[in-house]
Amino acid sequence: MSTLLTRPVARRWQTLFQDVTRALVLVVVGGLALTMFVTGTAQLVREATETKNLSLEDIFPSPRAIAGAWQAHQDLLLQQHIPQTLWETLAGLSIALVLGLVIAALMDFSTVLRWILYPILVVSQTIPIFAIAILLILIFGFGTGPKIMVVVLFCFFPIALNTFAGLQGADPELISLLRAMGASSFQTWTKARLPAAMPSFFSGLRIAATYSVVGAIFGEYITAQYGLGVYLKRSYSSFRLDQAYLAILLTALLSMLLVLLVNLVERLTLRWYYTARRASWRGPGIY
Amino acid sequence: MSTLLTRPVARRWQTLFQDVTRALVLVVVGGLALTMFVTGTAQLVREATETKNLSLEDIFPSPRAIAGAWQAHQDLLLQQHIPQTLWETLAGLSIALVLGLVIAALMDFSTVLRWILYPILVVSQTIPIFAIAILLILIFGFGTGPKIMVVVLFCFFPIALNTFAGLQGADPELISLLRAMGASSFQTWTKARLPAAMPSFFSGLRIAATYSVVGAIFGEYITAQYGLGVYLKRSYSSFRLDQAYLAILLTALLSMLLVLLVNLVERLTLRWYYTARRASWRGPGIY
Amino acid sequence: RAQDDEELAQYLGGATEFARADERTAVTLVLDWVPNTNHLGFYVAQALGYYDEANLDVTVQEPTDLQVETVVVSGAAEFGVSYQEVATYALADETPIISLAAIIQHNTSGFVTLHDQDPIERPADMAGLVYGGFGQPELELAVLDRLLECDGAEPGTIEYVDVGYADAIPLMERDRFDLVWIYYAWTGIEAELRGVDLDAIMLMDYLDCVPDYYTPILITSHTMVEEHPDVVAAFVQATARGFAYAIAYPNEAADILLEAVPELDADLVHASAEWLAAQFMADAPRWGQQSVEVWQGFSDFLVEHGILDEGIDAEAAFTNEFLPGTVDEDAG
Amino acid sequence: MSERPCIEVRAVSKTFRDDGRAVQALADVSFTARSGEFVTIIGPSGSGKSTLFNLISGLTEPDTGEIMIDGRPVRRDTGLVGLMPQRDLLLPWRTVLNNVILGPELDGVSKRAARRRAREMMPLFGLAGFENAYPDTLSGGMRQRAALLRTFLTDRDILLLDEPFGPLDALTRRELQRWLLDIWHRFRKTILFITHDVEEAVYLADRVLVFSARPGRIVKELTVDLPRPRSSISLLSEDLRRLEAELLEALEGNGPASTPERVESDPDGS
Amino acid sequence: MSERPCIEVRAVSKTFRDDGRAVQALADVSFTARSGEFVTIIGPSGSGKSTLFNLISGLTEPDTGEIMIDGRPVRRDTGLVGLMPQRDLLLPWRTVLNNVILGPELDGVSKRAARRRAREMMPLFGLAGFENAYPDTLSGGMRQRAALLRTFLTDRDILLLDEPFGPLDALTRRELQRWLLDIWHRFRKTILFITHDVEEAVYLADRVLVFSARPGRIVKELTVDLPRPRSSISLLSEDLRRLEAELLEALEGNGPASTPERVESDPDGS
Ligand SMILES: Nc1ncnc2c1ncn2[C@@H]1O[C@H](COP(=O)(O)OP(=O)(O)OP(=O)(O)O)[C@@H](O)[C@H]1O
Ligand SMILES: Nc1ncnc2c1ncn2[C@@H]1O[C@H](COP(=O)(O)OP(=O)(O)OP(=O)(O)O)[C@@H](O)[C@H]1O
Ligand SMILES: [Mg+2]
Ligand SMILES: [Mg+2]
Repeated sequence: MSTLLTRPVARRWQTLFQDVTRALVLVVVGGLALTMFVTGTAQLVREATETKNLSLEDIFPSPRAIAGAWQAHQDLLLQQHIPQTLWETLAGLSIALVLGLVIAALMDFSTVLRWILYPILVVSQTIPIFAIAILLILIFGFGTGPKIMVVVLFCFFPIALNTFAGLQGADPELISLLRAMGASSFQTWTKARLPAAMPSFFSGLRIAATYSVVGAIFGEYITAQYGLGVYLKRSYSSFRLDQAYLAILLTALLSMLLVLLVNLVERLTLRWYYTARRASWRGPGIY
Repeated sequence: MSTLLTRPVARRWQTLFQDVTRALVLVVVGGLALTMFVTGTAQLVREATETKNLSLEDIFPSPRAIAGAWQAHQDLLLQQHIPQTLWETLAGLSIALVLGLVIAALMDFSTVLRWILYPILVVSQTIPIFAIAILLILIFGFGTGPKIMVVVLFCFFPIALNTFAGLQGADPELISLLRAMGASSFQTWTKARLPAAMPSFFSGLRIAATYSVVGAIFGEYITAQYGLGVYLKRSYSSFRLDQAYLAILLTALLSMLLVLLVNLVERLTLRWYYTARRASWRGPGIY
Repeated sequence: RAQDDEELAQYLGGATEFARADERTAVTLVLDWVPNTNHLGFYVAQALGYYDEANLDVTVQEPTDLQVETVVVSGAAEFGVSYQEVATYALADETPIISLAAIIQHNTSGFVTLHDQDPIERPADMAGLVYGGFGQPELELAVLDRLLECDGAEPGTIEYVDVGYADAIPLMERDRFDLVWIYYAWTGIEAELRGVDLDAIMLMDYLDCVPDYYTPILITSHTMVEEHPDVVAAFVQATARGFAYAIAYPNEAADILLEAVPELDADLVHASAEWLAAQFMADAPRWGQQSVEVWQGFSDFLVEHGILDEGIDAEAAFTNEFLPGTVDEDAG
Repeated sequence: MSERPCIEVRAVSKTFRDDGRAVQALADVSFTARSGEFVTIIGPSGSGKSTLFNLISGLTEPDTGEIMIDGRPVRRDTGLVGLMPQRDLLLPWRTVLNNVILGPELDGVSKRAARRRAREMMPLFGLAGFENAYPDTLSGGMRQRAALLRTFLTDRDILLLDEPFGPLDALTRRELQRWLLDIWHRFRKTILFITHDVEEAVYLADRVLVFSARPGRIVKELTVDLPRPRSSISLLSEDLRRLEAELLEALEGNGPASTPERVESDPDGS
Repeated sequence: MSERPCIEVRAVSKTFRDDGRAVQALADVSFTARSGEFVTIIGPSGSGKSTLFNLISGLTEPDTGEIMIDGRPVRRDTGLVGLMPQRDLLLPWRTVLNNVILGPELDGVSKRAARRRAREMMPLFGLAGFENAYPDTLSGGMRQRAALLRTFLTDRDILLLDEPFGPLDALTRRELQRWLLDIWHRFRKTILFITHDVEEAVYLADRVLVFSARPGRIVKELTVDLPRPRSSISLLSEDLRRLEAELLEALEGNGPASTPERVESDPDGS
């Protein structure tokens, strides 16, 4: 009899305890974030207002100088550097796309794999390039390999995490229905989870596309003979700011084009998504 | 009469044309991605198999050496470097969180703003640090400012993009209902769009949390007296590889902790989300 | 060409015959930084076929994000360009590398200020200034303090700020700091070309105070020296010929570099090549000559300032064995 | 019941276009609902009934025609009516209690007061004890009842109810019908009510509008002259049966729904 | 109709637990459906009918009791039955045509053949012309019909239909009821059918199970001994009315649904 009386009470206490803990954690974390936001902003404002003479001329080259640099090195850039960087970018992004999807699938597939992969993913994003540069060089030599790998490293992470979140976010009732219809795990995955994850996947791909060109530039910092990164580094080191900013401009341009391409493909692939949202969808294009 | 006859025909052609264009674009882009994936992988494999003698000893420090470095510098790290990096990280991440939400809201709010903000966002992610290092120093001096700014720069982007995607993905029928109930734009936003965007927001926050510590380390490369980045840079440039790898290890650890914190907060905040998914949710914890 | 050989021999210990590798060998050289005038000899040797004559196929590899020592030891590259200070750290860490040649005979770096803002004439004038460092405060402050001390000023009176990636001179012009340590041949010449009036304390001029050290140097791994001495000799000697040419014909050497790396600023390369021509060999008996005193002196200096726990074996740190020609070792 | 027209729908047409397919949902629909009138709408599935509600609540604009509420034209002007949509559309991140107080909350009523009122209504809607449950853990009928409660708490004079009692058992249904009639009577609301249940249509209404198959047209207006209150009317009353039969006939006389046009027809008939 | 038991539900109970709230959905439910039998289930909203379907289709496991299909216990063993859920659950990223062929597709049937069959059925379900429409552009009833078509194309011997005709107008409903009876009869399917419509329950069934309010128990089993085919039975037939009245009475005799327990009761009664 005593169990009959005590159990519910224990349960009630447990619930209360959970609620309190929950509230506590959220308040503490929220408070911390708020404090950090306020003090951080205050710090920025304080330091910025302390600045005396902020004269920016001759830190940035004039647009004319940049245009001049373009004219001077047009051939070099169009024939050597840009194609090289573009090839590294696209190869890396494509590999990252596949890798990201595979990792997301694995993490979605098994809890054990998730426990193993999660730390690896996080670590892969926190290791500075130089720490693995030697490995890349040892494995791939001084060819395109290291650069492609850096692009992959930059890009697979947002794809993997976002796709994983998307897979996990699939409507559980839909999944149940498919299971009731006798779908195998694999079928549930391809027919329900994956399509449901697509909007989230594209959001990750968009982030990845933004990073991809930068990744290639970064990879070229490890070692390269050609590419926008090489051009940038050489120019900056010999104080040719006009050329350096030209390189940055071209990088941004390429990134922008890639992002627009992703948006276009998204629009065309997720027709159902945009059809449903058409009424509330403001503005045309692939933006 | 002629309009009556020609219009539908024109329309049918238009539809056909659209479909063909759509298929064409997808095939071309898909083909390109596939080609890039294949040739990229082939390149990696080719370069990797060409590798000669892989000798890794002498290059990576032994775990014992790293443990030794920890023992030697424990106090220094715990009292100076780690707190410094942590403060920059948290301040930057908090600011990035607010900034990311605001940007997402603005982009969601107006098409014009979206057209303006999108390129700025992309460019902000493609500019190399050195190009803005001088600017940051000019604005903030040698204090914590530049580092916080770098963290913000690293982190706001995935938050903004993911939250924006989440806001856009809110169930249009729900939005319609709220509008029918007389909700103002702002109310629709706070009561439907924002909650609907939360899972996507957290996915972005998780990516940002992963980047945040790296951002601080990077920021410390610009200028700093304390912090893990300083420790890393100094160790590395004076060839203390054991210390350098200790710094990397600590970076990864801090990142991992931050990601777990985000997961915890997500679990506690999105109770409805995890309640609904509980049945299919495999494995406990905040992972 | 014969006349050239005659003229160049004076920089090469009188040699006109040079070592060749036993068989055609492909080797990689990693640079320490973006190609610049410190690397003139390599590009010349490549362009004029000296490497080819030495039976070598040389790839000049642009810098990596890595310490050159690591790359060389890993075997990914056979040769590398480094600095004596980093090589010393690496040796103290028992990294199996060895220095083959001093690319520039003396330390051509120096501390500079903007003449208009903080005129300095002697080390003591630096006291009280704000120094913008590159992130190795122990070494940097040790050198600065020593300079102050030698000149009778109070050490520890220079404030250190880390400038990291940022370009120093524009920051000095905006008064963010006063003093910076530069390679005169590159940053100093560039400032001159821009008409910025710099005051410089060159370390060359205070060798009795802060010991001299080689910067940059050519290094390889122990493995190479032990297993392929013919390749090492062939490479070092062909490189020496390249630098000899750069000493004799700085203008032509500059053009060769610019041909290979068109992104560089032509005026800067020419002016810098001109300036360096006198510095590559300076007062040494031949290009590349190193002495045990320099290696020992600098190691001692680091130990004295607590930067290193233990000194290195200076004898084992370098070798002159592979340089071309012969010289009276005591003359160095 | 006043004679003042409260909702006026004038010659409204609506066509949905979707890459090359055009679906005409409503064709020239006109009717008037007087203030305080209870009008039920019945018609084949897909005949544009829900579309009509979207038009009246200002969510969509008609292609042609005009809609007036209280004499003012509706032009994407929302919040004038209380709409209960066909799909319950509960907010998944809110508990039942917080879902049903959405209306007052949007109107700026204090949450506390709104919650108190809502709590009182819970038992009537069979939701007592589920105040803190998330919608995902409710049964289909319970979700529907929550959505209904939300609409009532929104407190508008005009209510548009799209099959509110669809997935409810006969008992709960009857109870809520009675309650609805009571509310309507006491607070003089104007109610448009879509249903597929002929008996329900007759039982509740002052007037029944019968829609044709797509494109929706009003093919019959049936005035229900049964006495009120009707709770006392026997379920098998003769009058009721007669009206039901009449309705069924009107419904049956209207053939199958048209398929959508493959190509667009000229909308302005030129 | 054979006498072989096809679905056996034995003393099944199910309680949902949710931070400190325990909702008992089913309490000791037992029944048997013979192969080829048409059983309708009727009961108050929230009485665990949908939960029962989830148990039979293997999506959830009962707390106590056992469920056997064709003599084999169901233990998270899915795909044995064709389930039509209460919410239509169409895949939003598929057109109607691709949605309805989901079943055959999962079974490995060629898509082409499946599409051909599906196209033939479209007109009957009033979906002709909407093959390439996305679910979001359908009306409520059309979605429901698409979900129903999907279930039939899944081609199982046992069908569990959860209020399939809820949001359908009388006409379409009658047509689909007739069609369902025809299918059932021709292909000897076993059908469990949840409905709130008393008339429908009687009209279709061999047997009607009446559920009590939560926690769901079977309070009445009514065998419908009307002759088949029933399409000819007048809508006002005496027998039908009598059975309906009997059902209504059984339903009414069962008080309001219990509220969930605030604290957990001991499930194993110790
Ligand atoms: N947003 C939309 N886009 C395209 N077509 C639509 C849209 N909304 C409705 N339709 C079409 O308009 C027609 C009428 O739909 P509506 O929802 O008004 O029907 P209904 O009378 O409410 O039917 P039901 O009784 O089945 O709910 C349907 O054929 C539907 O396909
Ligand atoms: N996943 C779940 N978590 C918690 N409670 C649940 C869950 N599913 C159902 N319930 C509860 O179980 C009870 C029975 O639900 P069920 O859906 O079976 O009812 P039903 O008989 O189908 O009702 P309706 O006729 O309204 O569809 C309800 O009170 C519901 O709140
Ligand atoms: Mg409808
Ligand atoms: Mg149900």
